[in-house]
Amino acid sequence: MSTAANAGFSLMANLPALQVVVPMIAAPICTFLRFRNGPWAFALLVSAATFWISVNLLMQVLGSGDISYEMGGWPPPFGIEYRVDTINAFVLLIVSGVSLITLPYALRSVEREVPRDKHHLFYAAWLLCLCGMLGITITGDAFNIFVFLEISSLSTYMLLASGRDPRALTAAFQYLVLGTLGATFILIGVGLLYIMTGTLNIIDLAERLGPVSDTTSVRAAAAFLTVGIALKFALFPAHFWLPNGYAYSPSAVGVFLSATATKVSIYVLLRFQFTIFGDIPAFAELDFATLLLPFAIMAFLVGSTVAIFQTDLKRLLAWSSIAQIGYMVAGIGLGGVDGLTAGIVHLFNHAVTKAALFMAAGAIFLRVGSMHIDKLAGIGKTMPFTTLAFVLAGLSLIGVPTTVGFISKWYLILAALQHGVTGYAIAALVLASSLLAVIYVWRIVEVAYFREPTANREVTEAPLSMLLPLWALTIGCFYFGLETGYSVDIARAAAQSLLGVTP
Amino acid sequence: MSVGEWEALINVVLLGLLLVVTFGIIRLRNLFGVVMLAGIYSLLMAMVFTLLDAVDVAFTEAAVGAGVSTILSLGTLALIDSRREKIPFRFQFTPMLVALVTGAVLLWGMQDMPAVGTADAPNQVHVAPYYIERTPVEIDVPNIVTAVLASYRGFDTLGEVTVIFTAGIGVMMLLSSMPVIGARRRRRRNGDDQENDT
Amino acid sequence: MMEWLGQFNYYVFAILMMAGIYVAMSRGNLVKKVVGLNIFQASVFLLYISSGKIWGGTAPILGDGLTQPISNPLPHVLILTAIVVGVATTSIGLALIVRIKEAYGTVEEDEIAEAEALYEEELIRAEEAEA
Amino acid sequence: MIEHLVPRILAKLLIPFILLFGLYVQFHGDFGPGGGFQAGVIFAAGIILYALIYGLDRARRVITPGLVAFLVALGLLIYAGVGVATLLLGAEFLNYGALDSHDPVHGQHLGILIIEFGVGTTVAAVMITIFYQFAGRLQITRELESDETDDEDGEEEEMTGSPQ
Repeated sequence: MSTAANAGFSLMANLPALQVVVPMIAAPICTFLRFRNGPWAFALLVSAATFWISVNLLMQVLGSGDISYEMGGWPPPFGIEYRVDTINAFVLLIVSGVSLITLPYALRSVEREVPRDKHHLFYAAWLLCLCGMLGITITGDAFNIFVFLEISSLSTYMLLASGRDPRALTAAFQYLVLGTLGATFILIGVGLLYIMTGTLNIIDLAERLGPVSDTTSVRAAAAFLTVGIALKFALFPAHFWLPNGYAYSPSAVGVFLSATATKVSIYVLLRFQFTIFGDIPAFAELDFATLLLPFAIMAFLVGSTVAIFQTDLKRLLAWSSIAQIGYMVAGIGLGGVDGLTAGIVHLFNHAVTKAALFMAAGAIFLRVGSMHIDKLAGIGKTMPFTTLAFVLAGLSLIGVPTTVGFISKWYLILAALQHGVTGYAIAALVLASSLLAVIYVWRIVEVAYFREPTANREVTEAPLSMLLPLWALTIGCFYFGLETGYSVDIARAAAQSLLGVTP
Repeated sequence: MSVGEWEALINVVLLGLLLVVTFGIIRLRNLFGVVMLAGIYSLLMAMVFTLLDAVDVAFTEAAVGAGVSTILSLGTLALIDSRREKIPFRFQFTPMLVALVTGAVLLWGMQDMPAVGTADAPNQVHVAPYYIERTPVEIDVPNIVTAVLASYRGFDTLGEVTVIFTAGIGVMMLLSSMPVIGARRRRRRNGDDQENDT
Repeated sequence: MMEWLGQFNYYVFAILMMAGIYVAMSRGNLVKKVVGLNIFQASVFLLYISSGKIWGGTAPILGDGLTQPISNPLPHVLILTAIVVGVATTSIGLALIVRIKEAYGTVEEDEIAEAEALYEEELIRAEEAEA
Repeated sequence: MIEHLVPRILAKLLIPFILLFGLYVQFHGDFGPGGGFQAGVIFAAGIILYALIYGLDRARRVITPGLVAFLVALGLLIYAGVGVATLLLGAEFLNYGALDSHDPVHGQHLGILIIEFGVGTTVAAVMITIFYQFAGRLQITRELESDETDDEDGEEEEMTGSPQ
């Protein structure tokens, strides 16, 4: 035990703990705030603080290497260790950034879609969800992942069911069943690893797995972990709750979850796949992410195809999300520095793109009151700024050059082309899926711009509190598509550190 | 027989009972009975845990599984006014396949696992001895589980409290507003009538 | 000494786990699904706790004159947390069931699907009437 | 509310002991099995028993939902607050050793005592909240349903033992 240091309080040295603890403490305080917009303002403030912390953490990591923080002052593997390296600092930044940019937007959406007397609970759940996702990302302890996974899952069920549409209740329940199955699978996997090694610390696990790596138990553990995580991030065929969940929950929830929840689960997959099982020769030729590849391909083909036939705008976007999850997993499954870079950079790019699209959809929902595509006729004239942002973000979804979507697909196809004939086939399928995206985005463009508005309803432009975050993200789609220095370089550094390749 | 052998024997008997109860839960359609059996399942589980030296866990499982969960389930049954499953037990292919594949992977994975109860299993020789040896020196409480729970892995426990807090505000959020009882149910009833008319 | 027992606890865990998965996935009644999830989660507790046991050992509470080996306390701590997580999930799940029942008048999966389809038709009809 | 004499008297006798046992488990967790979580559940069980026997309304008058909601948050804040205190004292988050600058072992004792109290508070309050929500919902639903049957077709009230 490190003796009680008398060095005094140091903010910078305690950033890893504060990253998670700040939203955790904020959530109960948030339940006390009953006055108008108080919970919202408080959540925004806390979110800004967490974002500031994650920016500083990333700079510390890029400046001076990995950070290890001992919770309670107990050295690992006896205590819980927080460990920040390039990749999770990057994911922390995405999660806290999305929360910060979505909250200003959430104000009007929540006012309209969540009963007034539940706002303090809604924002408490938001902060808990944020806390859970940050905790999953930052921790260096396998069991601690499970605990924070459950914090984020439970608050996700709450957020999904917080609106007025009863269809969200069924979706939340379906996700509860699947999510619990997934989390318990992860628990089994961690348990098997613990039985074989006696430790829970991820670094220690990786070292101690060496002698027992060629056992069936460790392989079974890897299988349980992979399947459990795949259930959590709604990989095809475990996706069926997602369309209704994102479509019928309050708009802000759809924005927040679509941009963060799946990303964090995919990060967990990377962490287990590469940090724990990465050094094991038995896993080198056939890892479990490769086995996910067929499901990933099915996900983006089925997702894009079904999206074409949707009549509800938010459901269309949700189905497209299912396809995008497929791209990310495909990148990881293809492996190699390029494949991983594609997967990781798509975490970021899809967060920006899909958040913008869901924001636009939510803004339209606020004004029109419906998400049925026929009701959106002429929306390009009545809500010009929102619709334009939607179309521009839609271009990024398709993967048009100069957008972030192009960057992701470029690296994905580069990675696929390294795999011979099957690689060419996968590249062709990615292109085909992108063409499908053209169709469903075009459907919206056609309705929005080439049909006359229905005369009997007054539709005005979305409020400024929605337009500003929406346009910030839309510009982000292009800025990060041209200036790839931040996203791609960090993703590549993360991929290299995961694979243990020196740049 | 030695103490260890007695323990192992009682262990087998209790686990056998556990299997019988589980089979009952699968087959029974009376939901009230299912909830009661689930309570018994938890109690048996608690007995197994006592036998396996996990007294704290047994205490909690008895209080939570047999107590809290049962009360909540009974409350739910009263609220949803449903006593019996509509569909009788029947074989379903996909769930059975998933269950069998999962079970097969697990059984395959168990081949290389150390046998239950051996003192030289990996998890008995790494990390755990540290807690047993150092607790008297560093924390000085007799109950090692408390020492690990509250201090060595205190952050997990903070997470656990956060989970239970989330559940509390979740239930508050879901159930605190006035219910819209009957409105849609009545509509459904009307819908059924229309079907009958045609 | 206890070779005949071997991994009996783990086999029971596997069977309970399969039963839990099957109930959670196959049954249409939502309450039964939640009970299935409970069985599934509790089976994992058995895996952890069994792995910490030493036959002939004693509970990890220190006292004077202790001669037996002490069973591993770490799985106990982990499972305490997992039990809490389990009951938290159960309570949220049951609260959702109550709300679903109020919204659709049933807790059977296929009937909910019918009611949901009916609800969607109604929405469309209402919007058409408005237009 | 239950009108029978036997359960009412038994409950009256039992509830103080249940609450006392809850406190015992809370503060004896260092020495034997038990701790904040189990204590919270037992304590809540005492209150729930009271509500079942003497009626929800009476229980809610004794322990108001507002108070319970406050305690739900308070317990978590106590636990996390200990961590913040250790941070401010210059140690890591939840390093209880820092709570006593001379004797870290005593600091550990103190820290464990406080956080177990926080755990107990939140768990008891959450259990009571969940029970209140379910039971309160049942009360409202039955009132609404009896209204509905009254004005629809005058069916006989199917719920027996509904709260008066």
